[in-house]
Amino acid sequence: MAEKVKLERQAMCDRLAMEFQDGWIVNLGVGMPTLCSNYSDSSREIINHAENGVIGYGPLAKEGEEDRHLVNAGGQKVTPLPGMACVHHADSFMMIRGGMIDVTVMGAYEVSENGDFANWRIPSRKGGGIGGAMDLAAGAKRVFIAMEHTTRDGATKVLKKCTLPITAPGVVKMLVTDLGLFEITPQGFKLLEHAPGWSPEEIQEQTEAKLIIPDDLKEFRFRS
Amino acid sequence: MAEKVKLERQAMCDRLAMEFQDGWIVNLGVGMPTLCSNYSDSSREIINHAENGVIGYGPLAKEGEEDRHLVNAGGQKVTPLPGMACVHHADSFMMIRGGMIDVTVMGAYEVSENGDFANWRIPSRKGGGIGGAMDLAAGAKRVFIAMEHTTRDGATKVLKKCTLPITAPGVVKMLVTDLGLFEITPQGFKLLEHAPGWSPEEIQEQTEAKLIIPDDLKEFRFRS
Amino acid sequence: MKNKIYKTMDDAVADIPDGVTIFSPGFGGVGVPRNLLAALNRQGAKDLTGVSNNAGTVDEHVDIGTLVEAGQMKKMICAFTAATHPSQVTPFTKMYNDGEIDAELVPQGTLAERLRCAAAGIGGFYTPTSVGTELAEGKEHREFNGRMHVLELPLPGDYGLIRAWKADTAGNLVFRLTQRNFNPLMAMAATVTIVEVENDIVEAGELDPDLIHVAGIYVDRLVRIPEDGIWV
Amino acid sequence: MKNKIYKTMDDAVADIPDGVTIFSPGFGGVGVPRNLLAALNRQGAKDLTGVSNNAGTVDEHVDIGTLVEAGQMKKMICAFTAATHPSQVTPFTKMYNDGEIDAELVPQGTLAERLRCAAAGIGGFYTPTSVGTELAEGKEHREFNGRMHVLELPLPGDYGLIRAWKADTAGNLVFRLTQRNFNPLMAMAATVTIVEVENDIVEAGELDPDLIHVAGIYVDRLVRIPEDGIWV
Repeated sequence: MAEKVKLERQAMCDRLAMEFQDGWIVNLGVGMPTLCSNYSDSSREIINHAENGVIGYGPLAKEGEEDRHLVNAGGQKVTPLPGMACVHHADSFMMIRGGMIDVTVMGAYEVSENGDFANWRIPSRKGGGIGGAMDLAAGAKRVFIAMEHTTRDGATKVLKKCTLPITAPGVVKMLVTDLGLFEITPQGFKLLEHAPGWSPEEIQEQTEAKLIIPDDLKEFRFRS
Repeated sequence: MAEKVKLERQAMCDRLAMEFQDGWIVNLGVGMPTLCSNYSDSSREIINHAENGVIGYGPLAKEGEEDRHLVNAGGQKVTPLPGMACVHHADSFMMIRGGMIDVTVMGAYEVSENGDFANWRIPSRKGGGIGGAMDLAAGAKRVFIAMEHTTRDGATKVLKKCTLPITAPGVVKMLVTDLGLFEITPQGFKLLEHAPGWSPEEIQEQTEAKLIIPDDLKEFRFRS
Repeated sequence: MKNKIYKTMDDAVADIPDGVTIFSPGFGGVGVPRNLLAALNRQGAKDLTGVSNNAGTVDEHVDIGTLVEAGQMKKMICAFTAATHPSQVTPFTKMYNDGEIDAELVPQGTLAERLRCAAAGIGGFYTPTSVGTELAEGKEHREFNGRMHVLELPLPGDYGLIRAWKADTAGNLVFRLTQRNFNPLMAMAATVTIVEVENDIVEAGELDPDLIHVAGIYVDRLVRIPEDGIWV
Repeated sequence: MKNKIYKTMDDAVADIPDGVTIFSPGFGGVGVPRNLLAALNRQGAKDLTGVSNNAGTVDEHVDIGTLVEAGQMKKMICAFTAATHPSQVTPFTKMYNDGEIDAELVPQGTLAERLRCAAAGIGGFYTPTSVGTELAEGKEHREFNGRMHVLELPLPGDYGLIRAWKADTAGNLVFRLTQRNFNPLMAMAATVTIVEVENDIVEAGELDPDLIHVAGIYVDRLVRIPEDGIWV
């Protein structure tokens, strides 16, 4: 058996980005999901959308080349691409709720086998940080989640049922963790690809939900 | 007694326009009301709004000076004024329903003493022509009506109760006809000014609703 | 980048099937997609539902009334189903009186808002417009903040025929003055958005991102109006 | 034309009374009316309700958090009442945990739409956002087209503090790139709209009518940001 490797965050996001199709309009959540934009594939064009009303923006601005009026959803300075357009916040969420976003990638505290996910509130803390997550979860054609498989304390985040207040019910289509790539099917989590050196049984051990293990299970692919 | 004179349509509209205050945002209905824009008073500035999303437009374009992309609500070519802005139809009706229009002037088939008016449908004909009238009637701060006092057949249009389907209930604040200027008060039509040579009794004869005749009744003023 | 440019108006409307809903913008004769409407008239699709400010005018210009007169429309949704002046008898007027075409009368601001509602993924909205009138009969009423409102629903469409001033290859659109009117709303609310453009379609990047009225993601097909096309 | 130009930020906010609702736009640090907020902080109005995407950040910039920290705000309505990352403890976080300030948490798209709803004279609207979550509890639910929605209400405000790129003497505003964000909505939804402008205020007529993002009728007061003002 090969050495067990947990995926780095960039690798996890690369793997999700490989699923993006030519011409897709993509909204990347703040934090880990923004790493998806580092994956490049010249055979396809991705249109980046951010909540603040910029559509068709490009990579992060290099130092000295920042435009103080152009930021992404994380407040990072980005660069314009040809064809970029700007709208106001209500028009931006028209795009989101109106079904124009092909995929949104978000981080999460928990994902459950029915496609629920939780990423805005921890009951032990007062208040919550929703931002545009609930609108994106309700409006985007597909919700992909990128998160570590377990908490720092080793508790699994891949559950039968979310324990935290959810962001939206039944919307997650695909999940990547440092241990595997999962599709959420009507029957639950289907393990599509595993991290190098990890057996399906070992991944199941780290998971509360029952995993569906297909016959054609593969090791993680890092390039399409 | 002076010779009886019925007011010309331009005089009727001049009189209403005299009521416009400096800085008012004004929406003039198609037809007679557009004549209000011919009244000029250099001591005040009026901002013209039309349903098609132009705000701050100027007089009708002279022949040879038309811009084929710039029309008012009646489809007439108008001229730009400094400060003019254009928006789309939903944004234009945001202004209307949102209470930004200080006064709308419309024509009508009938006006009744409780401030109802009818201007969109004659039951003997199928269908109706609403345009923006119901939105303007519901949204503008004030509705002024300009119409002839009677039909061609001599029937009064100034009524106790509208007989035609109404455009909005209880919104008319002021009415000008070829016989008089009327304020709609909680008690009904108050005759403020009469056409030259017309006594209040003669105007009452042409009117179904009971008129309130104030002690300070005046003859029509044509200039403020 | 996906090619959105079509060579001819006829190509751009060739696949529009019978029975769909067509958006036709324009107001006061400005911003009307006359070339696309002429092509759709040639193409011959029928049993169409049309959404437009009016159901056609009395002049000789190509507009939605051309399709009405040709018998292509089964229903019109608009703010005028009768002219305000009885002298203006359109082909629609006669057919509507004779029961040959159906119609739904919607106040203009409600029409605009219902289009936006469809584009915005909103389930419905409450407006004070039409309260107390015949048009509010049968509609759900509800008071907000002491004022009565009626519930109105989104008005989605299958094909939006759009007239724009400028466009780029990404589909971004710019309108000029009152040409804008219903165009952006219908471009955003339609499933398939087809645009006739008054100027040469420029490369993506040539339009100022702050000046764009409709983002290119809403636009599927662009056709430059030919010199011998319909301009006014 | 009515003079809308004020000489200083302090003049422009001088009459804001205690107890009113203040709109504070901005997103990711861009388009924040920092000069007006600094002036309102100096002015000292209190018991204010603030509407903003967040309740202030951890950096040293002047924003709505400056007024929160100064005890001027009694309530915040925003899309973040806790940071997504526990390390980001703001003045608001502490005061909120200690019960010294009230808050209402609203999804960002619903926040934007509620502002537009107020500006548009709409009584309320139905959105699918938040359905099935804790935030939808107690809200009226209703199915449209097979999908559950919740009813949301307009969010009007008394004073909108706005940051724009350009303006003319008629009050017309232009924003640059993602500076736009909540600014146009808050400018349109506020009773009194006060704008800090990054460029010289030009004469009416110098801005292209097709390029204007907020029509001047919505704007009451304009102040040019001075050279020694807050720029970033």
